Amino acid sequence: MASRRHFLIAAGGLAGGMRLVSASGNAHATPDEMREAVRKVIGSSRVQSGRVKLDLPPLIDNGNSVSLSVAVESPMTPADHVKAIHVFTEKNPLPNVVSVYLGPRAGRANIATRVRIADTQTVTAIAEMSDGSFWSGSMSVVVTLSACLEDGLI
Amino acid sequence: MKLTINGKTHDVDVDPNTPLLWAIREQVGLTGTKYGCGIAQCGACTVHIDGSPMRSCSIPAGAVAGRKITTIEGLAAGGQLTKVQKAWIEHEVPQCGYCQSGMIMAAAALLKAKPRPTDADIDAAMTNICRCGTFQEVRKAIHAAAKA
Amino acid sequence: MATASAVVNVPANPRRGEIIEIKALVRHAMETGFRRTQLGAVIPRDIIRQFVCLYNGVEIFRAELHPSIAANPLLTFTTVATESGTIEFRWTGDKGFSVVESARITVV
Amino acid sequence: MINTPKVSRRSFIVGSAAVGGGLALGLRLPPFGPAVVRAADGSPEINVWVVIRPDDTVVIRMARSEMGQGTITGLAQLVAEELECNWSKIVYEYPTPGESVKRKRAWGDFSTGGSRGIRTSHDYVRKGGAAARLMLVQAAANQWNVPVSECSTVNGVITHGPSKRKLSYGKVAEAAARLEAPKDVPLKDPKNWKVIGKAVPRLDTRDKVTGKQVYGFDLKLPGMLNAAIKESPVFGGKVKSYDAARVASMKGVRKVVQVGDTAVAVVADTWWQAKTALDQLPVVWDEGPSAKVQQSNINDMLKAGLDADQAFVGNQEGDAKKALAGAAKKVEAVYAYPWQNHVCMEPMNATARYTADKCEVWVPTQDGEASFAAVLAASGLPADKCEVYKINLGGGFGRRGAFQDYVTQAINIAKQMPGTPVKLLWSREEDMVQGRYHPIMQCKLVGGFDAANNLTGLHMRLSGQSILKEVRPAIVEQQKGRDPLTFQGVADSGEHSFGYNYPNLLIDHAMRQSHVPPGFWRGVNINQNAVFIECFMDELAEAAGKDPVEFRRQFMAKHPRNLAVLNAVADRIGWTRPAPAGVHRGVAQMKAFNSFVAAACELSVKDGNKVKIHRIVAATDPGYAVNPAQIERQVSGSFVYGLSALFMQECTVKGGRIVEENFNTYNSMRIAQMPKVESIIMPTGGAIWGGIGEPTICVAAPAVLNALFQATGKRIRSVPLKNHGFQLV
Repeated sequence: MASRRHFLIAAGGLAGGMRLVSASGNAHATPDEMREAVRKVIGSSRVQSGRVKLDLPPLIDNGNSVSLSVAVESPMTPADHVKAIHVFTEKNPLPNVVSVYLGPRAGRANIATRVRIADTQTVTAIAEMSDGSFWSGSMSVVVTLSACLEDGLI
Repeated sequence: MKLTINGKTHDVDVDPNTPLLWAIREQVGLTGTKYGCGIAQCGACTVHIDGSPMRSCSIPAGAVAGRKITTIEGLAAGGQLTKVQKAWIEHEVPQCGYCQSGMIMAAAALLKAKPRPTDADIDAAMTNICRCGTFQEVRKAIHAAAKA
Repeated sequence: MATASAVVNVPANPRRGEIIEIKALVRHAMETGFRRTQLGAVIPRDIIRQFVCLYNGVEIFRAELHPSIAANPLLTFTTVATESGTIEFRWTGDKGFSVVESARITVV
Repeated sequence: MINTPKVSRRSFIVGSAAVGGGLALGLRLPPFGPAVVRAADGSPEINVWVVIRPDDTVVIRMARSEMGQGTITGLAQLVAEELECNWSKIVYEYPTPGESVKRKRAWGDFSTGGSRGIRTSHDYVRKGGAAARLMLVQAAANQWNVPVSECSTVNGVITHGPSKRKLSYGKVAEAAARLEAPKDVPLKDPKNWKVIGKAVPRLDTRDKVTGKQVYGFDLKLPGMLNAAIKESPVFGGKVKSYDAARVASMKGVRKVVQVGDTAVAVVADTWWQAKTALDQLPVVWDEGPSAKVQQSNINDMLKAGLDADQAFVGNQEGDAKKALAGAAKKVEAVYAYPWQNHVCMEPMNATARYTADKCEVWVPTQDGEASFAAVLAASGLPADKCEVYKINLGGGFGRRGAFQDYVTQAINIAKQMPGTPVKLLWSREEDMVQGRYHPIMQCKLVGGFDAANNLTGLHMRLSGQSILKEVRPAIVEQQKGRDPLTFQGVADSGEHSFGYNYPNLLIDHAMRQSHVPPGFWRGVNINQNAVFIECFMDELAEAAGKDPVEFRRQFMAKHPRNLAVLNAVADRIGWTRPAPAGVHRGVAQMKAFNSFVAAACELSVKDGNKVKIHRIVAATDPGYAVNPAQIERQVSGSFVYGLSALFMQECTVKGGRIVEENFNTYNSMRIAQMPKVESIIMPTGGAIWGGIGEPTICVAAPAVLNALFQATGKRIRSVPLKNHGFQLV
């Protein structure tokens, strides 16, 4: 299977505000629910790729408890800071994972938690800045099957 | 304690109750002889003691000090493969290979005792467990080695 | 109703202005609402919905949790040590779940 | 011939040559850097699958694991076929999972389970060989300044036809490695294959007959210590306390450590010292509620499931319940299949070295990526600080893929001794009681006949353990609680689809879980399903007064490949001719892992209980037969695995723990019991490639059970046969 790394890019003209494009240039259908969940957060704004570093293990054996961290480049000053960070998944039962709200008192826009990862997929973090802009970072993760599973089961 | 393995005498500092298998593997450092069960059932640890096939996991090292011990590494004298080993390669016997040292040691001893073994001789002498299931090729290879 | 225990980690004596890392963990199964019994019945959702951290009464961090958060939710975040006092942690969730924990902080 | 290279096939690896293409993709590439990726010895990598040394040695990379099944030889054949290299110059190597992650999974899936080593990678590894060949030819053509269309390749030598000039692959490898990969890589028509389909010798035999092959058990690292471990014998139990002081002064003992919540390990200079101390270490367990569970509780729970109202439907045609209600005659039977352990000859093991900056693990694994994932999780280090080195396995059979418990344990121990490599070896006893067992299952089958003795309906109710519910619950949740894998071999579609059509059919599953962890055991759920349905087919045939083979054929019109393998074994065994005096026959067939398999056997019974199997005929249609000699070995070996299970093997629970701890209570077949196995390999091509390692296991037991009925008049409906007094002789 080819790498399934996807890159979030700005999608100016699209009503939904964003789409996912794979590294090979092929459009990859964004699951509708994730698109809708993202739209609820960003409204009609556009999301720009960058400033957000999302980190998870690239390979996951047990998806019950997976370390996830997000670091957003921001001076975290009253004038210029991260207001919120939202994490989404494509293929978990629900697209929303966690939303955190912070401000200049955080000093740094670094958060970490432990999440469930149901399947091989792309995880996306979107940061909402104090100037109203949205930035995102993504990471593709592979849940190893490594078993006598049938193709197409998941 | 002194162990004579493959024609070489080794001084080993080991409790005499240590199974020969573990003295061979961990003191002498020859790992071709395998651990499979520790209770003399599977035969993966088979070595020759004074020419007879024995399950080294269940023999205290202290009991064989001074006896002539041969392991799979000592079978091919001077790097020349034995008839059994050649037959094993020719018939592509091993699958995972883990039990094969013991299997080959048992076969070598059988062929020494009975140069032209019958199927019944093979059945009686070869009591090693192989989970991959190489028995059909083991039998062919033993017959081939007998004819070689 | 639920008996739960929380574990929080706050540096006790940070310097004023230092950015400190806070860890907050609470014991909770985070039942997703998507699992089934072996008979096929849905196991009802029972998760922590919200976590709030207050520094001397002022909210400094808030999180909305969803079923994709692993059992025994752990959140790590930062704040600037501004003054001595109390940092309070509140978890609320389904079925009236509510746990409060606090830690002293002495800024030097 | 060669396409104009456009976009680099490896923009993430190469430097200067590909910068333009890489940037166009939005990938960040170093502006400077080596244009050629090199293997550790400096030889150029033509592509991720092929490295060619100056001496013409061809190194073929393998992501899948060799555990005896011969997959590396088969995979090498696939690459070599397209590469047109010299077979005698081939060696293989395993890329590491860490390297693969760095290179964006350049080698794809590492998983070696589900009989998929070859069948799910044949396309891209052949393309790897073909692309490498095109690049080598291009490099030679460039050197000669001739068109590639005038060049040909045979046995690793490129010849320019008009001038008769020759260059070996090793001479042009450097230049070839600097070329960009062709975009479209045509593959040979199977009818032109020269290496695929041939019984070429295995690549890994010699070291296995001299004792030189290093297994995980044999690994030696400088400064390495050895660990023996004991996990709570009751699954789910925890360590309450242990008295390390009692063994601390024993010879060689370095440290006694707790491993997670559930296990204790002793680390010593040698493993024997560690094990000796561990045996004497007092450990108090908090065994938890499962300590009360007895085998009879489990059996009763499954039995109740046979008549439960609710069950997950796996396969349905018409209305079986209605058909059965209106049947003139009904046949009913209850079957049972036990927990079984894989018992790889080499017990579980892993070696780990941990520092705050690096975690490395050496492990025999069926899935390097799963091992790597376990290292990431257990070490807490990022991927670029972790590595896994794969070692060939002393058997896998499904135990060493989805489950990486021993890797997690080894890291846990190593973390408590930073910098020291620790080799963790399980004793056979630990291996037996900490298994991931073949799921336990009961099955009630009811068949209905009309007044004219035609089968009108069949209900097959499974009751027992789901593997996926425990191992991959996300799949079960997506299926609204159902485990689709439970229906392997009797499913309505897919690679394990059912080989019969009945007027009315219902196959359903009452899921009944236990604290005993289930796992993927070579063949997985086809094993019990084949026993259930294929033995019951014989029961139905008897009730219908028909020959078992003839009876089956009525329902196989839509399954020509199932029918073909069934007919093949029936013909070869001489089904329509009388058997020798005292000899009785049985058959079974199934589709599994996209292959079609059937078996027929001949056996006799002495003294009422001594079963001698004289002959087995086994047919396999895997679509494509890459190495017939290795397929034959997998097929005959399958009968050792399958018949050991049928006659001898059962894991039982007492006080929550597994009773059987070694080969003295959990036996395995010996050579004296081995029947003569004749393989019929009958590949029929097509778009889908089938598996080899697992499918045949499942037909072993039902073929023998059906023959046993013919011999004794007894329907044996539970495994193993030792519980019924039968011995394999």
